[in-house]
Amino acid sequence: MIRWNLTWDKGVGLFLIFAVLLGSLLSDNFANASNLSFVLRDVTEFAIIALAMTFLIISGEIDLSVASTLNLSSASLGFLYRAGVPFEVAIVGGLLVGLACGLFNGWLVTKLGLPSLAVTIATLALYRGLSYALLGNQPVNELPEFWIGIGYGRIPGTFLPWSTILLVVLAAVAWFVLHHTRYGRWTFAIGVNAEAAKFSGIPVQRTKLMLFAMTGLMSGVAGVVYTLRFASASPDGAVGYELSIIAAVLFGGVSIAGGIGTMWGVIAAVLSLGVIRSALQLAGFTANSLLIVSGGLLLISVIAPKVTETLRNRTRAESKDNTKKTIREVGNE
Amino acid sequence: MVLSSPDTGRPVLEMMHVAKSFGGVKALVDASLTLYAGEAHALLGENGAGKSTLLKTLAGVHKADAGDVTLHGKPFEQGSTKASIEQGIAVIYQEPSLFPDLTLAENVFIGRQLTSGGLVDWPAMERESRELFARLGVNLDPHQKARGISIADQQIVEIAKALSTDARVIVMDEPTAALSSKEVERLFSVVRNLREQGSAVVFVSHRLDEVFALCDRMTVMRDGSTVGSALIADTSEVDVVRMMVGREVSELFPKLPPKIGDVVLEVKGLSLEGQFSDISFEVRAGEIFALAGLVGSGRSEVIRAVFGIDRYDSGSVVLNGQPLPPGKPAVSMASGIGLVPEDRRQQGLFMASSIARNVAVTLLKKLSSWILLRKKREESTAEAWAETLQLKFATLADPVERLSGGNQQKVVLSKWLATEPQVLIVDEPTRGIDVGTKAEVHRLLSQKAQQGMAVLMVSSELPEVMGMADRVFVMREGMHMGTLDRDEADPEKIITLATGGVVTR
Amino acid sequence: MNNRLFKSGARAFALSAVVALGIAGCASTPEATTTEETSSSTETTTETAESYRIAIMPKAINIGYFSAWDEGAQKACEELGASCDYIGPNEATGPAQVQFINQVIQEGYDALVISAADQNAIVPALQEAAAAGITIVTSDADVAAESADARLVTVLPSAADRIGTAEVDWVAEEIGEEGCVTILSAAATAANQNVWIAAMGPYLEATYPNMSWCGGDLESATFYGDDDATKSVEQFNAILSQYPDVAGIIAPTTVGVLAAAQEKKAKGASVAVTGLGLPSEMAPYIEDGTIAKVGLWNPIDLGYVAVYAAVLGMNGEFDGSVGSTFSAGEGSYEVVEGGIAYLGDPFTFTIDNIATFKEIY
Amino acid sequence: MKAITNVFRAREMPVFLALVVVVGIAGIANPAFLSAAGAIDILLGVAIVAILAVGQTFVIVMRHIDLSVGSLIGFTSFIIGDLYAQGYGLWGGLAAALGVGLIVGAANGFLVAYLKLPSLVVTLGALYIVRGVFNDYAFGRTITAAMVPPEVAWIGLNRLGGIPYLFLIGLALVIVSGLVMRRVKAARDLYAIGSNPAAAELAGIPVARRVFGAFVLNGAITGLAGAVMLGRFNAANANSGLALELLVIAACVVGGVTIAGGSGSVWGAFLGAILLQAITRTIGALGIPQFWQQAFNGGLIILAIAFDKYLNSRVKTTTIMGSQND
Repeated sequence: MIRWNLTWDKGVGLFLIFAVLLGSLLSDNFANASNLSFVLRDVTEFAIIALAMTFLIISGEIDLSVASTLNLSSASLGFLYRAGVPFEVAIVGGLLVGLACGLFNGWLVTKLGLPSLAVTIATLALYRGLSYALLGNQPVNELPEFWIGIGYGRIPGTFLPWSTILLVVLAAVAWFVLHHTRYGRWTFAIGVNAEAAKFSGIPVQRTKLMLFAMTGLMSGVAGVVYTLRFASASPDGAVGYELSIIAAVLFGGVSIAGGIGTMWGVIAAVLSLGVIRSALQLAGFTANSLLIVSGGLLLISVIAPKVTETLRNRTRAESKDNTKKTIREVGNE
Repeated sequence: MVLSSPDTGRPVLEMMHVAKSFGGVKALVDASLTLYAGEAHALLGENGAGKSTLLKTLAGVHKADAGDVTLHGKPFEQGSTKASIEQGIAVIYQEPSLFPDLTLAENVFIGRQLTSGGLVDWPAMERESRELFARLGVNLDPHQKARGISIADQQIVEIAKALSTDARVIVMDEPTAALSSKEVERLFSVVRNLREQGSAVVFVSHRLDEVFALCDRMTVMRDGSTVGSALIADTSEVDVVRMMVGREVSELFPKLPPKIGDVVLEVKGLSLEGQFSDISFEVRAGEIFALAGLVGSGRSEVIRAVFGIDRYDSGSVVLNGQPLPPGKPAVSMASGIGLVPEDRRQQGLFMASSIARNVAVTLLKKLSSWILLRKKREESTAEAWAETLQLKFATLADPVERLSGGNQQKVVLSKWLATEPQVLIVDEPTRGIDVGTKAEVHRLLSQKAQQGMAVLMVSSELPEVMGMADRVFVMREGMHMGTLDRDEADPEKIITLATGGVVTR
Repeated sequence: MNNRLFKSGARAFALSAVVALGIAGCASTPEATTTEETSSSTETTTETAESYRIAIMPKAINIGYFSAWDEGAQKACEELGASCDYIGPNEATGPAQVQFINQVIQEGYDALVISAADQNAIVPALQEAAAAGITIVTSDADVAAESADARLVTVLPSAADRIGTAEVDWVAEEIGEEGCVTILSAAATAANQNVWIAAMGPYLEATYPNMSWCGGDLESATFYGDDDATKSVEQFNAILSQYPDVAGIIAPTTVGVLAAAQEKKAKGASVAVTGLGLPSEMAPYIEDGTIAKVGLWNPIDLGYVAVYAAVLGMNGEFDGSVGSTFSAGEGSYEVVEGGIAYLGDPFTFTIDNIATFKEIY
Repeated sequence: MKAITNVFRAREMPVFLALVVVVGIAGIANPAFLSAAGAIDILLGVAIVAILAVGQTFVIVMRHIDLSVGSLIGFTSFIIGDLYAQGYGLWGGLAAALGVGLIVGAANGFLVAYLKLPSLVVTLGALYIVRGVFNDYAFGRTITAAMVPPEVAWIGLNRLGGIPYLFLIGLALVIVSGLVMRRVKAARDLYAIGSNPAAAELAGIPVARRVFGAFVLNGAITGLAGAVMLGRFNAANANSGLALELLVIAACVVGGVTIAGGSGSVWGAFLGAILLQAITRTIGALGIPQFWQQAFNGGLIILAIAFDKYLNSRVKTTTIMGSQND
């Protein structure tokens, strides 16, 4: 299982390469700097949230409220700005709101012991509702030119959007924390067996609370990026993103049961989905076919490891050289 | 399927030369087991000897690769749990497999609910299970959900389940592992009853005293093969152990002379409503301090509270004169306490994770430079401990679920010993592990104590308590009943204290 | 099964063959492509119009109204010899549309005719498209007024106040100019609806002394069904339970008016329902008397005129400035303040004419 | 009588009480709410979610989940209208809807039961695929009232003794399913599977077959519920049923069908659906500003889940001191 998991991540990496090649073959408008910048810009919010969601799902929890949190953060930013708060301060306000949303989810899950799936379905409605309560039917536009330039523009002299710098930094931090610090280990341990983690001196509840808070904060960051990119804050933005983000994380090889996953698998998955969307779009496929492709990839991501595992077990059983005289109960001892 | 009359002349069940492999691993090579009606038959062997696989073949979980299995002289249909049940086999697993959300009545009849007119007949099921419980001498409410009932009661429900199927072959896989001695007695009388009614009972246990008290015949397995069968009356414990391990076992409780030092851990007036009240004791460096009592007397709850898994209502836990904050295992760990928990699979290990990760999980801070986790150091540490404890494994990257029970327990021990604790709390340290490993664990604990570590041990095995402990703290229903020194402790005194002087209810 | 998923499959394969033969194609930057194509399109003769590639982008491709809108657009394209592709997202949101605007830029279309799903969110993308030399005409739904310079011109059905006031007149007629009225709108952020509703408020108060907004003001009388059947029905019911004495409901959205009509029929409610509805969808309710009158402009014309504006703009025959005019088919349109060209008054559909119109759109 | 007390024992009672409280508050604040029309409002509104919640209950008690229902019901409601318009009649449409429901349910069930894949991932994939196929099939077309089979439209519009047929369909499904879940052996297996999957295997329960069957059943119910949805709205378009799955799951959760499996009943899910609908309506009736309504709704769902948790945590497990064993 674990050994295969690594292979699946490589599979996603290979798929990314495949998707790029496919795009280049299908359309001569695909493989160029300008399109790459479009793809990067398109996946930024998803990717930022997916980084945090990876931790959360590995720890065995889930957050369906991320899109609503993103939007509430954006709405708060807009609300504050419209109320006359300096834009920079409003950005901080938006981030704090995201953090607060995450903390509230975490509080409900860790302190009240409610299941995260149910809780975050409810806060999905709650945070969305608060966006409406804040902005009513008036989206906020006419944001400062400078900041919109950051949101939509590119780094001078390159094709890279400004937000890519942010994404790269956050992804590097997330990768490092997940795979090279004890906090990452804690996350995995909790996902494999939360009770054993508690008995091993890991602060399970506090870690989970932190992970929810981080997911909220990252949703807030994505909310700010979203606001700048679309030069507006409205109460009905980012609807339905939550399932796409979760799908991307799962496609990246993270197990919904917790305990398994890698950061670069998720990053490759998010990029793959962005690339394949662009490739198919440029090849003239309709938006509807993109849905089918997303769903199909998600299914393949769980079916393929299963099938390979079965095949491998079969070959292992058949191979004659593996007659090492280790006798042990494979069953339940 | 029901045998009309017990026929002791002809075997009920014959399993002949059964073999079974998983992937490339041979779990059963040449296993045979013959059962007669009306006997209690002990199936013995170390962990990994193949007992469970053999029993699971009988239960229909596995299908044998080779060999003959006949039931009442007819071929036995293998490979389906349903078919096994229908053929009159009932298996009571080591870990009771009840459905917590269902009522006890439905648990008894699960998969074979009584029906009238095609619909589930609840009153009938409740009535019949009430009768079964009465027959087993317990007062359980069939209406009650199974969630939260004690392990002993779960065991009884499993037996009721077996009785309700009119099973002629009843397999009990270590049924006593989690039972107090009183409950064991209750179980034994049930088994004797079953035997008299003509059922064949297969009894798996690591406690040889029980085997000799209860069983008529025995079969010993080693390395996937049957070593031999014999009448209990014709053998001795020493013979059995030799057959099981294939060698002489030196000493089961290699207690070293203790070097008792200063008080390390002080528990003062600890209380938790409904669990235990006013528990006070001191544990000294170099001492093995045992908490004895019946299962459910609150011992595990006390040590969970001491370590910080659960909070407590009042009292305090003091380590080296410093009070420990309640409910903070991380702080306890950092201050020098370790806890080897009762339930290895659920609490002790990350079954799907590698051996290395399991060993290192308590050391992550030590293995880090600032926040960077040094993976090389992690591996070398795990390797060193694996060597120290003579762990048997293929590679450190293997998930611990591939290890045998004894080796798994060694992993749990190493992860705590690696923290170099001043106080090591061990809860049922040798439950469900084989004789050989048991002795190793005892030797290890004894050594560590001699080197100055304080050991706080919870054990339901009286021989273990007697053999290891310097002092015995006896509990009953959450209360402290008395403390005995090593030289004044004997089984009778402990049991009297643990049962409050009244044995029967 | 139809083949829409892969509607350009053949083109894709052709392209891939081309690319396989000449890898150089891959490396060409969009700027290069765009320049190439704009240079060819600067010639203003009708023959070269054949080389115009125009993207027709609805709020979402799955909405029936836009199929009719596209029908008109395609008709104009045929007349003008342009090649038009109907592309867009499957959810009517700005961010989803941006992905397709990016595609338009990437593929170097000459023009984009778009119904803005979000008046703000698509503006930066439209500006980028304009910078890449793409002529942009918004139609049906415009971007925010302060971002009007992002497009050449917008083609809208009627002046906002005309649509708003007409709907108030319809409901007034039906309820005998007496009683309180509510609005069942689309999304709270729907720009068109918000403009129309803003026009309704003062007009009703000024024109019909015996009528009022339920709850006392426009805000408490406005409900949002998010252009979703379930939510619209829910909001319809919320109106009835909150204002049991409501006399009329104006639903200035095709989804909302349809849901309201069905729910009115299901409940046997007596409230008058009117608004903007597609005749093909509303016919059964008008025929059985549930609804007396709804109105709508012709979306076919809307798409048709927008494509004309785009092509004429590219030909240099029309610059979108205030006061300039252009003609499309038999009609002639003048650009008014704000860079807007209006189609004309909305049609109304009643029992007398519904049989004819339900066959058209 | 005993059956009825059983049905409302423990698990469903809090939901029922909450419903009474919510309706009571609304009734006091706005007497029109308690009128027949107010009640019918809720009943009519609740039918679709209630029916889907019943199907979802089969799945959730097994500790699984089916996210594909929103896409599926939208698709089948469209198909029924489309096939009717093309001259295949009501039964042709229903057969196709049932067929599509069975196929999707069987595909989900196969992957979950036999390949042992996580249901959340599988059905999330199915959600996208079905919606994509559906949207491509519909592609800008809408099903208008004229394309709805008259029988379906009639069911959506009419009522029996003042109670809408749609609600009666839902109620009938709940009564039958409630009986099945309580009294049919195969359905009891679903609880066992959700309560302790490993033990279910050992107890001889054909786990894979049951899991498969429950997904197929949910698919079939959802497929046929397309007719109910079509009757309700008398129209369908590519967005029909969008995001309905989360509402359905919320109804189950609020109704005490726990995500962890093993407990809950179709009655609970049904009451949960009614409660959610009543909450939505109450918020309107209380005159809470429009833009605050969704926030209140979300907040109340959290309260409902927390309340349920609180009540269940009061069911004490056996304690050591003074327990019957010592």
